[in-house]
Amino acid sequence: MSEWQPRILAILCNWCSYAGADLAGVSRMQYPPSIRVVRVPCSGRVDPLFILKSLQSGFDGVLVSGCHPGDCHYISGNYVARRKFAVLKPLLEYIGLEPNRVQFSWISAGEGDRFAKVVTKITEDVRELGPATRLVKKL
Amino acid sequence: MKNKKNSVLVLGAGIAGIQASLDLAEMGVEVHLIEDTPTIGGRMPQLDKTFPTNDCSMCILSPKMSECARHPLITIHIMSALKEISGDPGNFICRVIERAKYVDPVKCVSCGLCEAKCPVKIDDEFDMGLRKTRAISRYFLQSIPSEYTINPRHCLYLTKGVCKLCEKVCPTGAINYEDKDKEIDISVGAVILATGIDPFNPIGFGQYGYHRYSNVVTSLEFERMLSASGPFGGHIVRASDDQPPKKLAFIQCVGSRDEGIDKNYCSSACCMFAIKQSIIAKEHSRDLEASIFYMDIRAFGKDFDKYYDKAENHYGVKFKRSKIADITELPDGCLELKYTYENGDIQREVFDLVVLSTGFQPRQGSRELSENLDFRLNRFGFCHSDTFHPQETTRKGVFVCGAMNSPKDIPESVVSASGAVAGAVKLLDPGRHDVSTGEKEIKEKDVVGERPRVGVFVCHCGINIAGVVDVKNVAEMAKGLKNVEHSEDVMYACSTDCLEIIKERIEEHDLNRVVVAACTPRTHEPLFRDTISAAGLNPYLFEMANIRDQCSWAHMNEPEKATAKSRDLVEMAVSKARSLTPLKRLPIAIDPEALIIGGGLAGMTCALAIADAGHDVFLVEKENVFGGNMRDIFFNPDGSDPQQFLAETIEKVENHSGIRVFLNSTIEEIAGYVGNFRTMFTNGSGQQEELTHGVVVVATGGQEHKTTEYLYDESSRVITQKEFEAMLHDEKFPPGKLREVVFVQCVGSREEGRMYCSRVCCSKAVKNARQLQHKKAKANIYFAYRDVRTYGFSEQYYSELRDSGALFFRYTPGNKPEVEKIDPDDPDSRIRVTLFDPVLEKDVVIDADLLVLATAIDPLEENLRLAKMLKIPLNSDGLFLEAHVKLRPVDFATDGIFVCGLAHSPKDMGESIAQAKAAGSRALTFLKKRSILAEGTIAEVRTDRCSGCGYCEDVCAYAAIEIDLEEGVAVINDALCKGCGACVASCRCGALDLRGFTNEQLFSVFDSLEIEAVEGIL
Amino acid sequence: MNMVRLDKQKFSNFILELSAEYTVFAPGKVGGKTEFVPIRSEDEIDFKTLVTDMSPKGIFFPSSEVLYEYDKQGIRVPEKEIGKPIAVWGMRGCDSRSLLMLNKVFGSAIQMPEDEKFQDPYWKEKYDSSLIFGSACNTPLSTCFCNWFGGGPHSREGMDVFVVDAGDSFLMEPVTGKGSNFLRELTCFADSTEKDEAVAKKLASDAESSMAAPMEVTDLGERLNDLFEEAVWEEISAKCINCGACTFSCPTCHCYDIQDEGKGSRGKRIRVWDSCMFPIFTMEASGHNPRALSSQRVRQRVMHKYSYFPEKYGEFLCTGCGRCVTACPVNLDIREVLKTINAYNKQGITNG
Amino acid sequence: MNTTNELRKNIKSLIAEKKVDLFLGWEKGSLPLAATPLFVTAEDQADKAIFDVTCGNNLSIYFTKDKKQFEGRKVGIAVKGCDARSVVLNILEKQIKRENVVIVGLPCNGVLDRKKVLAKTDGREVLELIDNGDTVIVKGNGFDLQLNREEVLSSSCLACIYPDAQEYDFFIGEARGEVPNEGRLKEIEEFQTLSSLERWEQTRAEYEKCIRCYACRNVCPSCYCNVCFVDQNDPRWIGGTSEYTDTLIFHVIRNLHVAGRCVECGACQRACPMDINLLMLNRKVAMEVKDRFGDIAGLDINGKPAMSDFKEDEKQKFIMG
Repeated sequence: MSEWQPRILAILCNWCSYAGADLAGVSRMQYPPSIRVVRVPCSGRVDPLFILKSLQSGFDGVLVSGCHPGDCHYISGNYVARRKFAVLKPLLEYIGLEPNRVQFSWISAGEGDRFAKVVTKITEDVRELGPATRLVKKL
Repeated sequence: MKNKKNSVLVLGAGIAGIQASLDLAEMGVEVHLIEDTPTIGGRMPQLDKTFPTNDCSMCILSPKMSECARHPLITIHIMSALKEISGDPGNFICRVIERAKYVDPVKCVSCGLCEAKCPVKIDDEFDMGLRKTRAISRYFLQSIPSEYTINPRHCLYLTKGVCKLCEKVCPTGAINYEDKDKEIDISVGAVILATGIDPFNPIGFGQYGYHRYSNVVTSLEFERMLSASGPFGGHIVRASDDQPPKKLAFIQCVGSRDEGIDKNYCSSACCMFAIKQSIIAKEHSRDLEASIFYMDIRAFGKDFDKYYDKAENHYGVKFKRSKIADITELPDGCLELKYTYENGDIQREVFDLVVLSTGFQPRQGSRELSENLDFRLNRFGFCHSDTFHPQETTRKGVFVCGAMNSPKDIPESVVSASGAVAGAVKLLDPGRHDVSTGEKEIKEKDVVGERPRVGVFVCHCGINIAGVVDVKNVAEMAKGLKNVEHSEDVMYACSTDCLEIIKERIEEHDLNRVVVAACTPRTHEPLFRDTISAAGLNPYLFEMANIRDQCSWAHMNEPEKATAKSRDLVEMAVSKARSLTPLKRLPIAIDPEALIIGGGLAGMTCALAIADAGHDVFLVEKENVFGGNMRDIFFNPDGSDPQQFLAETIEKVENHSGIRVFLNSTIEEIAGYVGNFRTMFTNGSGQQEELTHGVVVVATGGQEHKTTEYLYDESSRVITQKEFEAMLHDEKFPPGKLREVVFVQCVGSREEGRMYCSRVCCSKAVKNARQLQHKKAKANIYFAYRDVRTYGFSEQYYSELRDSGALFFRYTPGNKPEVEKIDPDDPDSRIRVTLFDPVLEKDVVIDADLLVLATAIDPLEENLRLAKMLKIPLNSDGLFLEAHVKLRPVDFATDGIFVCGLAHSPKDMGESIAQAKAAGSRALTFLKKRSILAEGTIAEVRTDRCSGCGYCEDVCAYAAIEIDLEEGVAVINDALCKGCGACVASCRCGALDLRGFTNEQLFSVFDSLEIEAVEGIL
Repeated sequence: MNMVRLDKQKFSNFILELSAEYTVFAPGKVGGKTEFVPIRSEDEIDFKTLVTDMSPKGIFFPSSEVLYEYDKQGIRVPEKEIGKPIAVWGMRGCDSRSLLMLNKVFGSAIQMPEDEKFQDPYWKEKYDSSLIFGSACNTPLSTCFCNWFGGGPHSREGMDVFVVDAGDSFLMEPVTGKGSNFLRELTCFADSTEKDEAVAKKLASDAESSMAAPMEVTDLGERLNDLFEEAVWEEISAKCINCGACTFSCPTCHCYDIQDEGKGSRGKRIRVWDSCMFPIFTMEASGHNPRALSSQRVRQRVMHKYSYFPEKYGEFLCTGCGRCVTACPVNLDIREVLKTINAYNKQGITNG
Repeated sequence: MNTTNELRKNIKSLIAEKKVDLFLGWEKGSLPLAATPLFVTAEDQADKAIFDVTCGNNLSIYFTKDKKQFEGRKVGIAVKGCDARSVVLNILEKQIKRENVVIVGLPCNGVLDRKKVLAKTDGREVLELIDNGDTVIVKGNGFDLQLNREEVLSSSCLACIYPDAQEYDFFIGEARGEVPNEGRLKEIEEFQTLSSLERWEQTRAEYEKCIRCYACRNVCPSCYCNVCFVDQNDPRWIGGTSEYTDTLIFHVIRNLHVAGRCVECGACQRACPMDINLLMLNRKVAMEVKDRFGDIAGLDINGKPAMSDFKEDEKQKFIMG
């Protein structure tokens, strides 16, 4: 039996992080097959509820990634997003969700390697935590 | 001119020909695209990746190929040749020979049964002979058109009158052995030539042993070896023993920079090509070792030096400046290279595979073509054109683009293609048209209220996906998903035949949603959307799952997990697809005027291109004169006079009825969006003026870097190249004799803070050094350089300079020339320059009368202000960042804004002119339309839910939302909305939603996967 | 069967015996609040609280109840978590009466012909087999107004066994056959004495007399119908913030919403409490809302309790427990509302 | 009492001088522990107005509850410190215009938490309350208790820094100034020292109590969406059950929706029928908003609400490196 493979939802902005994921793929960078990518136009589109919903739905972790500050294709969408995440992240930890289940990153279209690294890191982090239980809704 | 024809013939369907055709067609011009081979695409489909972004070549090209094939104004003539042009510019008759194809393209369904049965095996030209194909075949899998053709030179029936197997197996009776060559006459207003180049053929050439040694290959062969769709499925193996090579050698300048074979020019792209191949090879196998044997690394393009640096320092590619003396084959097939370093050291090293970086040479038959069509070739056999008219041949009305007139990489080819269009369109009269002109109106099926009926197509992408992911399993799984009516696996989802299959399935199964699991929607979504649109579905009823970039390529060694992930991604895509709704794109009217910011060479050229096509131009220049940096350029290597050309250009601009010029003017604010810009600027008399216009061209230029190095501030004898050129022109030399003149290159370039090559300095220094020799015959020239980057035809001037006795000293950033004043107190003191000579391996001291610094080209500081105003990006160097470095080199991601000249990156006059014309053409693709369609994915308000709190208004970067204070609800400007969704996520009330990425759609994705499965794949 | 006496020392035995056959609910503390919770022993019971914060309706009509689950195999009603029937200890007269009212809705639709009567299986399953131990109120609260609607502190309606706390003992009187059957089988009881009965009577009359005089409600329904279009509702509802605290704490409010929760090919259908105070309660698919205004919703609640329900079922849908009075965050007191209606009505008639 | 009298005078003159058409204040209600909102439209009604420890209602809620009611009317409102901040937010969020509202600021000594009083009386019914300033006396059948004010104040008040209205047209009574309330975050800080699992278990236990009556939301002056996200069903944002993940997600999202907007008035907690310690989340969010963006909800009438704003150089350590 091979190692447990967490399933992590990755919400990626179309212009930077999704392109970074494409580049990682095109560059044949190998990273753990843990993430399930959802493409959104901009990290600014990410409602904190998306993250909670995904955790409730059973994903073991959630990664949200957008353009680096200053790089946003939509100028400031990532800044708007950052404020939301800046409140959400400590709040989730506060209520007792494991800190590493939900992570945020900035990955540019040119950073295929960074994408691979970020995915590897969050996968390791989540693997260490084990399968998600706390916010998972039993159906 | 009467009877202007609104059509153009484009000869050659490589990337340049395709780009020219698309630009023309977008302007409403009818295009005949003539191609010699059985497919459009040219060289690009043969490439695996493109530098410096490693984009997959086929991936970025295929949407353009499809667009070309689908465009109603473009007629493609494959296997055809242009025999003769008669008539006058604006009214040509072109005689075209269409060779017999022996397969009726209307009947052929590209099923491939004929190829499977054909007994004649021949070398596959597309795969550089590394694979066999048949006498009846398709040129390559994604060929457009996709129909098969018979090669009459090899077909048994056509040569010997026996066989006819293909006719027997053809299910549609498409084979027609009686097919004949046809001659047709096409009347057009202009002709654009884009026949491209041939790679240098090194058979029997020099000491490299190509074709004698089985493990010596050309770079194009190696490219096919790297390609996942290539003969070895992307596994690099040696021909001799099918073993993966561990050690690779790339030998540069094979067939370039070689006076001995009359190829004293640089092919401009091979250095980057080799660097790319070494990087990709290392990505295939990290422990592979790659060495590049070179004279100079010519990484002179935008972001190229960073790529070079990455290859050397990140990937560990070894760069060996040396000369290859000899190659010998060892019994195990390995190759021993004997090479000499510049200091004379001789080395021997064994490699498993040697790649010859073959240069470009004129296409076979160029001379015949030039005679038939009556245009001149240059001394190397390329089509002749001059610096100031880079896209004009010697025959009026016949233009040239791509590498046909000089070696070029892809973006330069694209630029030149658009530039050629600017010339051609002057001879036509397309007028303005509505966006739907020529497009067949397909009645859209009303799916509202219908139960979702999803069709799923899972792409093999050859072996790109299917080599790792169990594609059939994924397709089978999809059959079990809710609302999935049909699911199948397909070889190449984006190929024309598969697009047809998708359309058929939509019909057959009454599908109202389509999911394609293939590659990235970033490149392929438009293609599939158009396809389902052609089948009567709203294009937004489409969703992609990226199982290639995210599964097969990222998890190559874990096929089961890659398959499991692909299943999930497909399930998620189907979930989203289920709740997709048809979206409408609203028309946006386009103002027919253009604003050009910057009145240098690029700005003026662009202004003329647009104005000559019948559109009003506002040309705004911050200085009180036109000309920009060109006012400081006095010489051109070919002997023409830049100042005369500049004066003529300024005169044309100032007297053009379609150009309004504003000198001494500063842009204050630019509001609006494509087709509807509103610009406030302060005019020459200090008053505010407002202009409305449809497009913006950024041609703000660049500036010479202000250096503090090499005593520049302290000595009158240290000057910049610009100052030196003025000195040469004015002949105001420093007092006393001028014997020892030192040139230092890369001052400020290619180092921390400016990690780019300023591109023009080497050629400029060579040009000025030759001028100096001309004016001061006794002057000794010392040239301190890092790499001499006299690319293209400038190479001949470099070698002339070298031959004339100028001394060249290579330095490294760690060992820069040292300078001191001989008399420290005298500002006019001569300068003592100490150079390290790597050949002699010792210092050389020169007491210089003049030290000429090739200072870098800097972006303007005000770029940032303009970038913010226009909401367009800058790259890390502060240069404007185009939409795509390969295929959209003058566009911004934001519609209606274009860039040219030094604002984009350092370039010489000819290149600025080409790019300016290209920007003009691209602008005309908008201006020639009365209206375009807005995006469908924009935000919308449910006013019953809106409480009017105004957070959306605050977070919108485009001022696309306002609160109507009367009603207390948000109102969205559809044309301004860019669809980012920041407002949507900021709306507590759920009153906002983003079409195409609605809450409902995204929620269903988050909820789509079965929870048990979440326990993990064990 | 007559009244029996249970010494309080034996109460824990009683609970044990009761628990053997029933799942026992009784008032208990949850955080700082009291509500009916499943208990296993005497010490989990809160004997002090007279009116629990939450009414006991949730025992039989939970705030969220899965009606069925589905997957590719089909539809299933979930297994009941509690296998045993329900017994409730300590239910006040107002609450036990409320169950009778709810049973009219869920247990049978009385105006329908017998063969078309709808009976809610989820309610019936729990309620029909239940055993209710009522609890007499010896010291009614200032917010109690059960006496307005025919109830009283020692009312026995809706109980199977009526229980009086007589200090050191509980006096139990069977009300239904089910109640007497149960008492008969238990061993820990003593027969009650005349003295016991006298104590119970005294407690009852003291409790009754401690309550404020009831308001006249006989023609409340008619008066309300007359006032339907009057502006008085705007006055009444002005301070209502439509929070729904009244409906959620009310023992007789029984409106619910049906929600489906699905994921992939699986899911479940759930019944959850809803409130007529919420604007979305009556929101129609078209976007039209017949009760968009707060005043319309407040009116609906009052009309339903004191006009529509009596018209249909012959009694007010209010037991006067007073929970809504204490729960209301803006102190919108239903008694005041009814008094306003009364006053307004009289004025209206005399003037009209 | 002085404050009450002055308030009555003020209301009278505002009505008399037609400076307002309607004044929102408090009057004595039917229960001893809570005043009830008072809508004054005529001078003589002004004498009903009171201001004491029972005036817990944040009256600004009426601005958003039924906007139509206030159209074209000038409204006076009596506000405590927290209420004033709500009014400021209502103005910033375009719910009312500053020129249409007359704010009468009051210094607040805190308001009662009924549950705390009942805990003191051991559940016995309170029939009378006397506000003596530092102490309050509660009386019922057979008891008479003197309680320290702090023992029965709403926990929001115990953590309050701005008891006085900061934005007002008139200020009545003696301002208390900023109250340092050191240790106001003690409860949160202590909670934060627990392990992740301990925090989770406590949180879960707390939110398992929720019956989704939405009283917290409905009394919240910052919750004024026409249809709350939790009630929207096309699509349904979160499950409608009382299962704890559903309830917790509702509360977390609600807290994010009031991030930078919650004035910590405590109305939610006082309204909760299940006695959930709701403020533990609100105050944590307010704390983060203040630490990270330097913003305190409703304090600056010239500012921008925190979540509608951003700065380019904000702390972003939480982003993966």
